[in-house]
Amino acid sequence: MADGAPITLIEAITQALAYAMRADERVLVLGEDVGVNGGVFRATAGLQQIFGPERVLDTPLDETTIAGLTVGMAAQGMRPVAEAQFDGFVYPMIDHIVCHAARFRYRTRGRLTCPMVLRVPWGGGIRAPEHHSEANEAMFTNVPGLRVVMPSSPQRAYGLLLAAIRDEDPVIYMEPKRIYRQYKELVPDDGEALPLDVCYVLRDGSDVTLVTWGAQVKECLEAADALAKDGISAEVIDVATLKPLDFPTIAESVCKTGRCVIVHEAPKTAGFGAEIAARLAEESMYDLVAPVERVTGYDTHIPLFRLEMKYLPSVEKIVAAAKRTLAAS
Amino acid sequence: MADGAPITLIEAITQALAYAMRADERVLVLGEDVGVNGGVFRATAGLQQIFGPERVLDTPLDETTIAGLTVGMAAQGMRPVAEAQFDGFVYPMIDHIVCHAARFRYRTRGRLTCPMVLRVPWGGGIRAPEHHSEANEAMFTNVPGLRVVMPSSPQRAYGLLLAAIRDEDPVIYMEPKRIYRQYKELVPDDGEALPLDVCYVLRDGSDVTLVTWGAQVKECLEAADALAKDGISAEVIDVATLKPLDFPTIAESVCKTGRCVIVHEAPKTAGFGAEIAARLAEESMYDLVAPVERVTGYDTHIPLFRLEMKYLPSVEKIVAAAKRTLAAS
Amino acid sequence: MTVVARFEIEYLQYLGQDGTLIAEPPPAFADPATLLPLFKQMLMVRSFDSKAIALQRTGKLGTYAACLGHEATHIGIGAAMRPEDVFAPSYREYGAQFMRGVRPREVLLYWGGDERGNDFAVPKHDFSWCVPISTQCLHAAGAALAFKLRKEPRVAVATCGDGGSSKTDTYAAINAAGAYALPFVQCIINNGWAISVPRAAQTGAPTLAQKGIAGGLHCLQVDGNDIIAVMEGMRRALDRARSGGGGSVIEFMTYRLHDHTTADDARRYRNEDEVKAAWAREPISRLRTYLASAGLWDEAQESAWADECARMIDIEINAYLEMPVQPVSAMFDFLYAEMPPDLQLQRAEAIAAEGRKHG
Amino acid sequence: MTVVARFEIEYLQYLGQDGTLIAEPPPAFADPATLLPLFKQMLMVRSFDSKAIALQRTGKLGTYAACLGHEATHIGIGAAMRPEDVFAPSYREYGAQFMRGVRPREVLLYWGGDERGNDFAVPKHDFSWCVPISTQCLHAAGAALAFKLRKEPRVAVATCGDGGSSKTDTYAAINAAGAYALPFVQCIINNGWAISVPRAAQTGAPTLAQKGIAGGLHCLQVDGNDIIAVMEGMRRALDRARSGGGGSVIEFMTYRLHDHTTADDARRYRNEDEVKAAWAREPISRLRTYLASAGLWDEAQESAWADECARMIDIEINAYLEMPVQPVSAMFDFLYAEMPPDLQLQRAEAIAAEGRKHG
Ligand SMILES: Cc1ncc(C[n+]2csc(CCOP(=O)(O)OP(=O)(O)O)c2C)c(N)n1
Ligand SMILES: Cc1ncc(C[n+]2csc(CCOP(=O)(O)OP(=O)(O)O)c2C)c(N)n1
Ligand SMILES: [Mg+2]
Ligand SMILES: [Mg+2]
Repeated sequence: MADGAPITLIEAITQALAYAMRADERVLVLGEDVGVNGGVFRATAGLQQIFGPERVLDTPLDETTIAGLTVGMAAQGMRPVAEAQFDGFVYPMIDHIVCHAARFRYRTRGRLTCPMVLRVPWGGGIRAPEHHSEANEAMFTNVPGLRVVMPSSPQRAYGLLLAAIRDEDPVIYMEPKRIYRQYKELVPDDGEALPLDVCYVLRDGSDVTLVTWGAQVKECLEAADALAKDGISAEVIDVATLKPLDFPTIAESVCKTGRCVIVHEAPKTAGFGAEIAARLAEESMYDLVAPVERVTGYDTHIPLFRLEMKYLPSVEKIVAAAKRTLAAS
Repeated sequence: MADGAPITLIEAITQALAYAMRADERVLVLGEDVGVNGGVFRATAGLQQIFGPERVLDTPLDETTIAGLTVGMAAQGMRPVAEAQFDGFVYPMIDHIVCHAARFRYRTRGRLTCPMVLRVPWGGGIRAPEHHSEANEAMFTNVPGLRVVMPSSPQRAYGLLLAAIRDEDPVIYMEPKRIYRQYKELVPDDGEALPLDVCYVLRDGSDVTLVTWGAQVKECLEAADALAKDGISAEVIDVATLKPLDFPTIAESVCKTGRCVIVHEAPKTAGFGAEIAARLAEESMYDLVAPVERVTGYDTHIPLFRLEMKYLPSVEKIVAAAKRTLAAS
Repeated sequence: MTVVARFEIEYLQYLGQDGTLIAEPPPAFADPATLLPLFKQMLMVRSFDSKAIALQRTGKLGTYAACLGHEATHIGIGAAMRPEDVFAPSYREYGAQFMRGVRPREVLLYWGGDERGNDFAVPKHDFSWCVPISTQCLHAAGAALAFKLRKEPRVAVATCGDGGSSKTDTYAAINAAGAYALPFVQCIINNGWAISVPRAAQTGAPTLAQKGIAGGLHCLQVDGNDIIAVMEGMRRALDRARSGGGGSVIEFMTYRLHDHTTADDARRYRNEDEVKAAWAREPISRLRTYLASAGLWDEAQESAWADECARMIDIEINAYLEMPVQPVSAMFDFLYAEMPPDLQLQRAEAIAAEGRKHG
Repeated sequence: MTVVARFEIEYLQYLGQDGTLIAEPPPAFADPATLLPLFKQMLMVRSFDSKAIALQRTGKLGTYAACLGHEATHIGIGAAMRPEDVFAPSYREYGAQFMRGVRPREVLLYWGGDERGNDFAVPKHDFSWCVPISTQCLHAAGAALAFKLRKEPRVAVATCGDGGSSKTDTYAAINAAGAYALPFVQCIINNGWAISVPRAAQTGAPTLAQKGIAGGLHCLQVDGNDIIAVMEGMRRALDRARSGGGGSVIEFMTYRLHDHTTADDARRYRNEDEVKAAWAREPISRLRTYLASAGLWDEAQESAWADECARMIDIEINAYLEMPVQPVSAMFDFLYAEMPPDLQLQRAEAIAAEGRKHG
């Protein structure tokens, strides 16, 4: 990608990886098919050619292996960026993430640490086979010691990934694959990281706050457009970093609008949206003029692709929920 | 245990297992040390002697193996009850639970099913080594297709375990080990199961609702006693089945009291308490006269045992939170 | 030097690349005519495979994993098993599944994004396709454990790839099969590649069959492009398992002649020469030569059978294409035996949302 | 019959149960005096072990995993390694850790319920105790991969038990070590039991060493109660690894003479006769006999050294007992390099709650 030309979200990821690898020789990339193949989504395309097979490692086909090696390398001075090929294959990594990555610093009082990034192509909507479409961020958000990040634009993908790689602690970096190539944006390759604990207000509004992350940012922005046509002013917040949560930004918005619709594609029950609603129930109750609404995946598995779009939150569902909050008050 | 004598929670579990194995030859027990040793907590004590090594199987030391064999057996007509030796060792099982146990029925449109129970000794407060004290129920509550159950008394342990074993779908049955032997109760060995989708109101009250599950039921009841001394009437609800959640029982209580304190020992952020608070924010907002409060473990790992009691919710913290809800309105 | 244990890995091959015998076949296959039905099924599955790829290329199927080049291994595995045995496949062993009764329309439905593809009419008890690599191996071991506990003379057979042989679940299944002496056969289908990762990068072990040694299982490597070797290897392992002799690992040496799936482009990582060389070893032409030289097959038969295959597959494709999409309620109806109240509400909501959209 | 691979498992033993040589020792140990420092450390760790159990029995320590009977294996592993190597222990290999610089007070702190036990002053880079069985093996493999990529002549050594050898992580570590030809040594300490589960129930494999075959590693079985065999086995594996020759699996045959931990009661599941028989093979007395017959050890030395051990261990115990409990803030301070704002609030809350309680 020629510097200066707009790039997609996935290209921004590649650009961030390349920047980080140039800047810090401890950074390396590992995963299944990340080498000569450049990853099944091409996130690591070209990296092995530039940095060689000792910086871009294909692994044996085992996620436990990837997670365990990554933890071990991170504790011994490397800065590994591991890839889970798809969201649905992250489960065998959880043991090493929860029991070790998230705990090395705590367990050893800072003697050993685990500065690693786990990249997880995330979510549905790409007509992929089974297990390739899961929104499982809630597996990580209750786990102390982790950071959980999800970009929703090429610029944020670049800045947040650099921040994740530089962070001294483990970061789960989930990539909304549905918008990997949705649009292009100018992303200067300047090595500027973005903060890892900030929500982004993408659109100002005064009547209702739409809170979301990942691929649903697009639907929320479209819903805000649709609502505007009906004279309803919606503020749109991209959570971006789920853990630790920048609740003050959300609270401030809800203080202004009095209404909140939380949108995510994971199943509703005990999805991360619950945490945001809970914080509102604890800290913003007097600001709310209408019940909180959640527009989410249903409490069932995302279906195979013939039905998957009926499972996911849609602009219509978001608009309807926003209107309910208006009607309620 | 002679019939008619009061028994502890762990004895009630043994009694339920024995009942289920007598009643249905497809039921079998498997796990590490569950055989001649009777389990490290003695949950399966005596069962191998009664039912033989073909119904009570020691497994090789691998949780992936236990989970995968259990899924395979369940799909082929058995009713396996697997034991994870401790909460901290359940993570390697998650892949098979999430990708298969929770999905066989869905994936095959009912052709294959997975009627299995995973017993997980759960939670802190027993001065155990690292990884033996974790409250990780939130790992399961966002997963469609599962039921997540946690008894808090010998009677409920018995009835809920029987229900879990008879259920046609996978059930995660978490056992609050801190109260395994806390007190005894009469538990008739009559094979009566309890419903798997009901919350229990353990104490009626009118000023504030304390919602909890597992070992914290005791602290909540004590807090209710303490509050009563100050003239505050607290209702105490044992959630018992987290998934699917019987929210109507909670909503009804909060409709009456207007105040809710949710108590759990897992870390606060994205713990299952968030879901209950979220439901309140969605469906009970007009009933709430004070912000919802959560009294939980901190957003850090439960410390090794010298500090663990300072991590866990305590009667004082619950009382203070309840009083805050009173002060707020 | 004291030696406490010794092992060796045997290799089976009967039919040479040129279609002549290089060793005397086992008695069951002394008469080449016994191979004819297997050969016809190999042709059938190859024909199905190319039609499925065409469907994908024309937008009528989702991502599809081809089985080109694996026909002898797949058909042999399926043919050697008994109906009451249990098969736990990964995702491309259609040939084995067809031999057990799965219909092409079901394969198409599954890759067409419809769960009903997994609802085989026959064999009701087989495991479904398994995308999380090698997890099916432990399910098969669990099935084998159930058979053993119930004293049923049945065997559970799992397949995984060379890549899948690195997966911890495969090791776990082998370990469990050894620990419980289970009626279990682990088929490792070594087709040289796991997407872009070559076999050599998966492990330092010279054979994949030897993974069985770790669990004390019987180990065997066979030419997976030689239907006789496949059948004989399976027969030994199945007989042993059925008679209480415990589990086996068989490595089938074959080659993935197609891209990994239709979403893959193997030219990015794989040398064309290697593929060309592999075509010389592929399973169908050598068997055709062998049968032809035994006077059992000729061009007329070939073209008649090709027509028959095309006819049968077209029926299946049409059945697939005519299958209406499931109603939105289907995503709720098969989750639990008893639907929880909240899910009933969500179901009603989803149905209402559909109604609004179309109404 | 065509055989494509052959393997054998060698067994090493030099010192017989009766304290006489049954084979000529390797040159490094031709002089028995070379064993004296190791012997003294074996006595030291046994002394520590019994004191730790006593502390637990009197309520001054939490659950403790004893190492009685493992002294030769543990001391040998630690002694054979270099300081710059990395050790990834499970939970009872104190002897190996002491040889590398970990202090008894740290062991006690850890089992005393205090995270500071894991903050070894030396060796700063070793992994901490690892309770989730065998996960440390993959961390060691990761460390070995880091060494290899950085071209450092260092070796990563992991230990696990016979039970742990069934864990998928052990298989994964072996597989990775073979795939990347890592400077890695997997020590399987076969003490006969995994809590109540006997070795035979873990796997159908006749040796645990042969698990290495699955990954193409070098395999060796040694008498883990013979310090010479332990040292020689480790030397071979370490030399090989350090010089780029790849990884090894060594099975150390020893026996767990104590309960699994102080929370366990082995009489529930283990035959006393077996334990009695195992005492005849234990590692210290045979070495004592050997050194005594070489004129290198006598009762006076034994009792002087016992006093010295007691003195040193008492210092450590006192240091442990005098260690004040961490402040409540400690549960927040070591979670992240930079504490998130919400956690800062929770920390302040927790400190305030403490204040109220004590104020
Ligand atoms: C747990 C898991 N990780 C990753 C993948 C993605 N994936 C699908 S197929 C494949 C390669 C499989 O190779 P192999 O086992 O050799 O089987 P083959 O495709 O060659 O038949 C990978 C990495 C997956 N399906 N499951
Ligand atoms: C993943 C996991 N599962 C279960 C346990 C509980 N557990 C602790 S030690 C042990 C047995 C270990 O046996 P072995 O590997 O032979 O080591 P040994 O204790 O004999 O040294 C078990 C099951 C654990 N610590 N981690
Ligand atoms: Mg392959
Ligand atoms: Mg052991």
